[in-house]
Amino acid sequence: MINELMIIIFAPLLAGVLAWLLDIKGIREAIGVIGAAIPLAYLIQAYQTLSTQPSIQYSIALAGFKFEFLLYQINWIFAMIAGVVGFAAVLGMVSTAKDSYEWLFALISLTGVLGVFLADDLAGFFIFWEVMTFASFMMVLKYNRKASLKYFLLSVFGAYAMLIAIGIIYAKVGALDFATIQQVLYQDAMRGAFGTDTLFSRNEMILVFGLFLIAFGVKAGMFPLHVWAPDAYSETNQSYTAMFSGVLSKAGVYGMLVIYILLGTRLMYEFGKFGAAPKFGYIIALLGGLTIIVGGLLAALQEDIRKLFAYSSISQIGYILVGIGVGTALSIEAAIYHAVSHALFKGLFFLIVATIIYRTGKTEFKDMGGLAEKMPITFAMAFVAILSLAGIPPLVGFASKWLLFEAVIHENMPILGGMIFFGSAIGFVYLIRFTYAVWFGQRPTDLDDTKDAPLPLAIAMGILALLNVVFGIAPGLVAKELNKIFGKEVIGGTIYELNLGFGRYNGLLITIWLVVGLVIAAIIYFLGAKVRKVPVTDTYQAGNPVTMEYNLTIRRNFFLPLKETLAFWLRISFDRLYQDIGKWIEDLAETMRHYIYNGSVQAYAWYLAIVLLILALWGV
Amino acid sequence: MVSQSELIKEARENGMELLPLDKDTYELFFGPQHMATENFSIILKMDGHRVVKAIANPGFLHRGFEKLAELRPWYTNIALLLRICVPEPDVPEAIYSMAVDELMGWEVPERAHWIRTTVLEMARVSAYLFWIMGLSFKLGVYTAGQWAAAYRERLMALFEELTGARVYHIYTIPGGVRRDIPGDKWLRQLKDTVEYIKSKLPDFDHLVFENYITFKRMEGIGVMDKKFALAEGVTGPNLRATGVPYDVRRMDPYLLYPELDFEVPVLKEGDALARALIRRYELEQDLYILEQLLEMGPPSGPYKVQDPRLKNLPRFKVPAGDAFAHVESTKGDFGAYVVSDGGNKPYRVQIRGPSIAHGIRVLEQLLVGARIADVPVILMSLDNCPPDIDR
Amino acid sequence: MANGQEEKGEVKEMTGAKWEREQALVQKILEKAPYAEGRVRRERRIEFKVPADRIRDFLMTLKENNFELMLQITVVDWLKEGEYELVYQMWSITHRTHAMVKTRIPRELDKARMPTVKDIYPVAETYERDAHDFYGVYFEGNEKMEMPWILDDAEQGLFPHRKDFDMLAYVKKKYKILDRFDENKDNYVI
Amino acid sequence: MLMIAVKAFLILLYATFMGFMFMGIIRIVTARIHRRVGPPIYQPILDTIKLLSKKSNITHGLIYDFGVIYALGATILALMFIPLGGVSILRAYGDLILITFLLEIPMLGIMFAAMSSGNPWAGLGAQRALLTLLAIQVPLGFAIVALAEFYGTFSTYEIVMAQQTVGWSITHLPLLLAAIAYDIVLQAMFGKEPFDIMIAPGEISLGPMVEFGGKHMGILQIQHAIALFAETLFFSNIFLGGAVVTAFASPILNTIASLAVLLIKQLAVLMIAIFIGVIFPRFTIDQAARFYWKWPTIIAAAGAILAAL
Amino acid sequence: MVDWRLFEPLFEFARKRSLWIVAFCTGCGGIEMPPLMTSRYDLERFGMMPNPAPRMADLFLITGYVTPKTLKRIIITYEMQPDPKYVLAHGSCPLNGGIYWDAYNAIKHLDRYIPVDVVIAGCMPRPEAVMDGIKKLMEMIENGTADGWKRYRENYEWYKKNQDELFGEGWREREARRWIPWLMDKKKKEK
Repeated sequence: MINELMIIIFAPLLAGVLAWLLDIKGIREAIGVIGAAIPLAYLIQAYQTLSTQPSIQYSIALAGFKFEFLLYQINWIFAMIAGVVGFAAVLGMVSTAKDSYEWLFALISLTGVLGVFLADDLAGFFIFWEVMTFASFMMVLKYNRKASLKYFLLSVFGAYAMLIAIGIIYAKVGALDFATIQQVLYQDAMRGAFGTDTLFSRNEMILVFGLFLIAFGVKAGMFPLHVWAPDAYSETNQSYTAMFSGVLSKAGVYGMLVIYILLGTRLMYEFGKFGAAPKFGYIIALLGGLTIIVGGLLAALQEDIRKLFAYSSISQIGYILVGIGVGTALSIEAAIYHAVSHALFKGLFFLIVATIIYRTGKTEFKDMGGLAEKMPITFAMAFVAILSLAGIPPLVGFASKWLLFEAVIHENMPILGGMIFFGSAIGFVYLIRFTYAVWFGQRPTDLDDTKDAPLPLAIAMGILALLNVVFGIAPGLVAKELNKIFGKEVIGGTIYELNLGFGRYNGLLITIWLVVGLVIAAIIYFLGAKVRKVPVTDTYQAGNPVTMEYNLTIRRNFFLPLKETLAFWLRISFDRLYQDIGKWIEDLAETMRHYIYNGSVQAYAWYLAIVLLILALWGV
Repeated sequence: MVSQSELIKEARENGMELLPLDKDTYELFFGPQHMATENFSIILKMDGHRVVKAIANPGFLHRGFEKLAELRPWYTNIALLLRICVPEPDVPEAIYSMAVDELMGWEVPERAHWIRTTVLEMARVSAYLFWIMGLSFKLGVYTAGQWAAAYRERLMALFEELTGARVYHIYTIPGGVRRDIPGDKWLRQLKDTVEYIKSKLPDFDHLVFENYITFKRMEGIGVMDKKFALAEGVTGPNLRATGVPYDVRRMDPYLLYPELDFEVPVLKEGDALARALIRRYELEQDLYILEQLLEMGPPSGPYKVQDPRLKNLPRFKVPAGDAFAHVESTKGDFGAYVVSDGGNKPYRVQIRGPSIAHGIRVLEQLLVGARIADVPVILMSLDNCPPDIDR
Repeated sequence: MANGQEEKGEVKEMTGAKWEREQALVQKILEKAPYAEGRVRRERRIEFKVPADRIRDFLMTLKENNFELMLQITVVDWLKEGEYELVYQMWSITHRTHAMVKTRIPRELDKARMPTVKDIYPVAETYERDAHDFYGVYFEGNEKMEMPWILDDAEQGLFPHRKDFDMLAYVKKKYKILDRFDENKDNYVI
Repeated sequence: MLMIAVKAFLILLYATFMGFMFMGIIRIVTARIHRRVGPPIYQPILDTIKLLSKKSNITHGLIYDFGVIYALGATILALMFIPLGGVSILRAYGDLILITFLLEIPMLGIMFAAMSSGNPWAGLGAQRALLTLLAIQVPLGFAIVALAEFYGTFSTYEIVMAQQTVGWSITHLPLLLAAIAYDIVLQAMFGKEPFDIMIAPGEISLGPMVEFGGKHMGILQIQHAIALFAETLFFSNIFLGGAVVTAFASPILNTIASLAVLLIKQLAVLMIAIFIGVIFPRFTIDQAARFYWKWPTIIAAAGAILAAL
Repeated sequence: MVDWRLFEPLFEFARKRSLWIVAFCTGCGGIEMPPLMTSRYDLERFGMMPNPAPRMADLFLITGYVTPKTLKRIIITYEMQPDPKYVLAHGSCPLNGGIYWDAYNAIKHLDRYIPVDVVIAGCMPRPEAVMDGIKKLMEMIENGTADGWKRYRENYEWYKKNQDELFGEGWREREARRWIPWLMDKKKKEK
C-alpha cells in the first residue's frame, strides 16, 4: 500500500540509493534533486488535505513491529522545514558534493529526519532517529574522523538514553504508539491527582525525563552536550550542513515537543510549576538560556567560518529550547516559529558558507576579506541572512525573536529574559565578525579571481532568502499555521500583524516606515555631491602611505578583548569541561554498553544491527 | 575610479609581488596624524587589540639643529636650540648657557642664578600642567585638561611679561639672563599664580589622580623595573617611578638648588600610574620651590656677567675646550655637550634629550603586549617629547 | 690613596687635593683599565681617553664600577685631524659623577667602524643608530644599523652632520630656492 | 493618509531640530564646565550643513553608502514608534522590545559602512562598538524586563498611560533600580565618558567614524541628532512618566504643553549624562564590559526580580 | 541635479563658521594649539574643533616648519580631505623656511607643494595672530577667495611635479615599503 506519507519518507532514500548505484555525473544530481523535491511537493499537497481533515495516517507492519506514521499540524510544520531546507541543501549539493557517497548519505539522513517527524510510535521514532544519526555520522566521517568520533560517541550516548527511556515506558505501558502512551500517562496523572497509586513512580518519571532530555539534548546541541556540534557541523560538506544544522538539530527540538506531548501532563503533575512554566520545562529553558550564552560567546571567538556558524547554530537552538521550556501555548508557538526561522536563516548561512568555501577553498577568517566586491549575489544573500539572524525588522528572525521575548518576559521570568537579551546582542557581535572578516576590508591578492556563486547554490540561497523576507514582512503566515496546533488564536492579528494583547508587531508597517526612512535618508544622500570610489589603501592610516603588502584588516582574534574579559570562564568551559566531559562520556559509554545489554531483546537486536553496520562501514 | 583589483593588476604588471605580510596580525600606523602621538609615529603590529611588536619611527621634527648650531655664532644659537624642547624651552637655553659658562670660566652673578632657577621652575610647572592636559585628554577626562591648559596660561602671561614671548623665551643666555625682572609687581603676580595653582591641585586629584577609573587604566600598565630602567638609560620621573632617587638637581646640583629644600619623590612600582603620580607630586614640589624662591627674593646685583668680550657678539669667541652640562627637566636628564675650537661658532653642540631613551627602545618594549587603549597612556606616562629625539 | 702606581695610570694633576673623591674614582678605574688615560675635569666630572678597540672592555669596567646610565654617544668630526671623536657620556648615580669616555677613530666612511656596546648598555643601540645616521659610523654587531632612523630616504647615506657636508649647496639643489643666496657670500649673514 | 504624512513630517522636523539643539546644549554645557564660552547652540546645524555641502565625497562601495542611509532610515523608523506626548503616529505598535531593537539597529548600519572601508581603525572601532553593545545589553535587557513585568504590557504608550495613574516609574523601587541601570546604559548609548570607548579620539581616532566625511558624515550627524532625541524621549517616556497633558481645552495647546513637559524631562536626562561625562576618564573596553556585567547588571536584575515577584 | 546656487551663501556661512581642524600639529606650533582650544582663547566659539579624521576636516593648520618626512604625510592627509578645504600656514617656517632657511631637512616654500590660503608670520605667532589669521580665512571663505582646493585641482600637475622633484617619483610606495623588511623580520631570517 502506497501512501503519500510513505512517499514523503522514502523518496529521498530511494533517490539516494539510485544516485549511489548509478553514479553518473549529472544524472545522480538530477535524481537527488528530484528525490528531495518529491517530499516537498507532497507536503505542500498535504496542506490541502490537512485543512479538511485533522491528520493523515499510515501504518506498516514489518518484522513483527507495527510502525505508525501520522501527519498532523505540528509535525507538518517540522516536515515542511525539513522539506524546504532539505531541498535547498540538496540543490546546494549539486555544486559542492564530491561523489555519490555524499548523495547517498545526505538523502538517507533526509529520510531519517522526515521519518522522525512523521513517526507516531516510539519504535519508528527511534529507528529513524538512528538512521538519521548514522547517515549524518557517515557524512562527517568522510571529512574528519576525529570530529565524527566525538559526534558518534555523544550520539550513541543519547541513543542509549533514549532506548532505556523507551524501554521503561514500554515496560510500564506495554505499547509504543504515541496515542496510547499519551493516554496512559494522562490517566496516570489523573490518578495521581486523585491520590491513588500511580503507574510510574516519581523516580521513574525523573529517570525517563532525564533520559529523554539527554537524548534530545544531544541532537539539539543543548548546553552541556553541545560539544560535538561545532566539529561535526564544520567538518562536512557545507551544503549538507545547511540541512544538518537547519533540520537535523530540529529533530532534537521536536523531541522536546514529544516530551511535552507524551509526558507533559504527567510531569507537570509530578513536579508542579515554576511561575507560569512547568518545572521540568524550566530546566529545559534554563539549559536553553545557557546554550544561548555559551554558544553565542564561543561563536564570537571562533577563527573558522564554519565553526562560527556551528556555534551560532547552538546558540539559536537555545532560543527554541527556552521557548519550549517556558511551556505556555504562546511560548511553544514562538519556539516553533523560531525553529522555522532558524532553519531558514541558518540554512541560508550554511549555503553561503558552502559557496565561499567552494569558490575560495579557504575556511579561516584570516585568509579572507573584501569578497563583497567579487561575490555580489552571495553577499546580498548574506546581507539578508545577517539581518535576519541579528533580529532586524522586518525579517523573519526578528518576528520569531520578538515573539519569544514577549512570551518569556510576559511570564515573569527575568533571568530567562536577561539571557535572551544577551543572546540577541551576541548575535550582532559574531555576525559583524563574519561580515567584517569575509566581506569587507582588504582582500588578499590570492582571492582576486574569485567568482560568484554557481547557479544551483544561487537558486537554493534565493529560495531561502525569499522566504526570510516574506515570512518577516508577513509573519502572520506562519502564525496562522501555528495557531492551528492549539486550535485557538494564541497569536492574534492579520497576516502582517502579530497581536498578543500586551504587545503588537506589524511587519508590513515596519517595512513601509523603514522604506520611508530610507527614502528620506536617500534623498538627503542624493542631494549631496557625487561620490568617488577610493581603494582600500587610500584610507586613514594616520597620514602614512600604505600598500597592499600591509595587512589592513583585523583578520584574527577580532574579539580578543572579549576573550580576555571571559578568560576565567573560558578556561573552565574549554579545557576542563570539553575534555573531561569527553573523557567522562567515553568512559560512561563503555559502562553503559555493559549495562544496556540486559535491555529489551528486540530493541537490542535492532541496535546491534545498526552498530554492526556502522562498524562494517567504518572498516571500509 | 581606482578599484582594488586594478591596483593589484597594475602591481603585477610591474613585477611586484603583493602578498600581505603575516595574516595573523595586522599593521597599525599610530601617528603622526593622530591625536595621541603628535609628530611621532609608531608602527604597531597588532593581534586583536594587543600589540605584538612596535617600531618607533621618529624624525618628523628633524631640522638638524646640531648641524645648524655649528654654523651660527655662539649667542645666536640660543634662539635656535631652545626649539628642541617645546613644552619647556628654558631647559635647552639653560644647559647651553651653563656649558658655555663653564667653557668661558664665568662666575654667573647671584641674581642671574636666582632668575634662572625661577624661570626653570616656572617652566617645569608649566610643562607639568601641559602634561596633565595631555594625560587627561588621552584618558578622556577633558575637563581636567582644559583646566590645566587654562592655569598654564597664567604662567604664559608671566613669561610674556618677563621675557617678551609666550613660548620661545630666548631668555637665559650665557653669562646670565637677557634682561632683568620687570619689577616687584611681577614677583607678586608670580606669588599669586603659585598660590592659585596650588589651590587648584585638589581639583586635578579628584578628576584624574584619585579617580577610580584612572587607577584602573594605569595600574600595572607599562611596568619597568629598576634594572631595565637603568640599562635603558631612563631618567627623570620615569626612573624615579622605579625606585631610583636620581634627580639631577640633587645629584649634580646647579644654580640655586643646593640651597633649596625639596623632596625627590620615589615610587617603586614602575608602572604608568607610578610615573603619573610622581609627576603629580613633583608639580607640588616645584610650586613649593617657587614659594621658597619668592620668599628668598632676588638677590641684588647685575643680572649678567660684565665682560668686555660681550660688546661685539658676532665676533664673540669661546676658548677651545668642551663642557657637559645637564639639568633636570620634567622629562628627565637633559644634557648638552658643547665643543669649542676657539672660534666664533661652536664646533659641535650635542643635545641629549631624555626622550631619546624613553621614546625608542623603552617605548617599543613597554608596548609589546599592551592593549591599543594603553598605547596613548604609556606614551603619555613616559612623557615622550618627539623634538628631543629628532632635534 | 694608592700613589705608588701612578706610573701606569698617569693621573693628570689638575689641582691639588681639591677633588679627592673624583681622583680616587679615576684611580680605581684606571687600575682595572691600564690602557686608558684618565683625568678629573672638575667636581663630579671625569674624563677618560680610551683606544677604540678597547672601548668594550672599558665600558664593562665602568659598568662594574657603578656607572649605571649611558647618557649619549656624541660624535665630533675633527676634519683637520681626519678623525672622529666618539664621546660616551656616562653617569654614575652611586658616585654622582659624569664621565666622558673619549675615543678616536678615522673619519673615512669605510674605516669608521666601532664595536657595538649595546649588550653592555642596551640603550646604546639607539645612540649608535643616531651616530650612524648622521655621521656614518658603523657599529658592528648592532643589527638595527640599517633600519630607517630620523633621516628621510633622500639624506640617508649622505651623513649630513659631517663637517664636509656642504649644506648650503645641498639645500639650494634640493629645495630649488635661490632668493636668500643671491648675495653671493660665502659666509652666513645673521 | 495625508494627515499621517504631515504629522510624521512634523515629528521628524521637531525631533531633528531638538536633537541638534541637544547636541548644541551638550557642547555648550561641556564648554561651560571647561570654563569656556563654547559654540553657539546652533553650531551642530552649521556643522551638518557644511558637511552636506561638501563638493567632493568618497565612497568605498555600495555598502558604505547604504549603511549610512540605513542608519538614518532606521533611526527615523525608531522615532516613529516612540510616543511623543499625544502626537505619535505608530505608538500603538510602540513595543518595548521593538524600540529597544530599533534603537540599536542604526549602529549596525554605521558598523557596516565603517567596516566596508577596510580601515583598521574602523575595524577596531567596530570591535569596541560591538563589545560595548554586548556589555550594555545585559543591564538594558533586565531593565526592559523589569518594566514589562511591572506593567504587564509591552506597549510603551500603555506604560506612559499607566504612569499617569500610578505615578512615575522611578517612584517604584524595582523600576527605580531599572532606571538607574538604564541611565548607566544611556551613558554608553550617547557615547559619553566613561563609555565613549567606541570613538575614543585619543586612542583610535574616532574609530568607525574615521572614514566618513562630507555628506556621509552629514547624514550621520542628522542620525545622531535624531537618535539623541529618540533615546532621551524613550527614557523620559518609560521612566519619567512621559507627558500626557489634558489641562487645556484646545488639543493643540495640550500637545504643546506635553511637548514642553517632555522636553524638560529629556533635558534632565541629557544633563545627567553630560555631568557624568565630564568628570570621568574613559574605560578600556574589557573594563567597561566587566563593569557593565557587574554593578548595573546586579541593580537591574534586582529590579527585574523584584518586579516579577 | 538641483541648483544649489541659491543656497550658496548659507553654505559659505556654514563653512566659515564650522571649520574643523585636522589634528595634525606639525612642528612646534602645536604647543599653541591647546591654548587656542582652551578657555583663554577658546576657538570653539567660532565653531572650530580639532578632528582626528582628515575625511571630515576642512582646515589644515600647518603649525610650524615642515620636514620632508612630514610633508609626505601632509600631502596624503591633505588629499584625503574633501573639498572645499583650506590650509592655514602658521609661522614663518612654512612661508620661507624662517629660522631654518639653510637647514637640509626643512621645507622652504610650502606653497610649492600644497596650496596655502593664509600664512601667519612670526615665530611663533601668538594665539591672537592665529585668531587673526583665522578671521582672515573666514573673510576669504565668505568672499570666495579661499580657493586653495580649486587651485590644487586645477594645477595638480604642477604641484605633483614639485612633490615628485622633491621626493622622487613613486615616493608613496617607496615610503610605504620602507618599513616592510623590519616588520617581517621573522620571514626574512628564514630566507
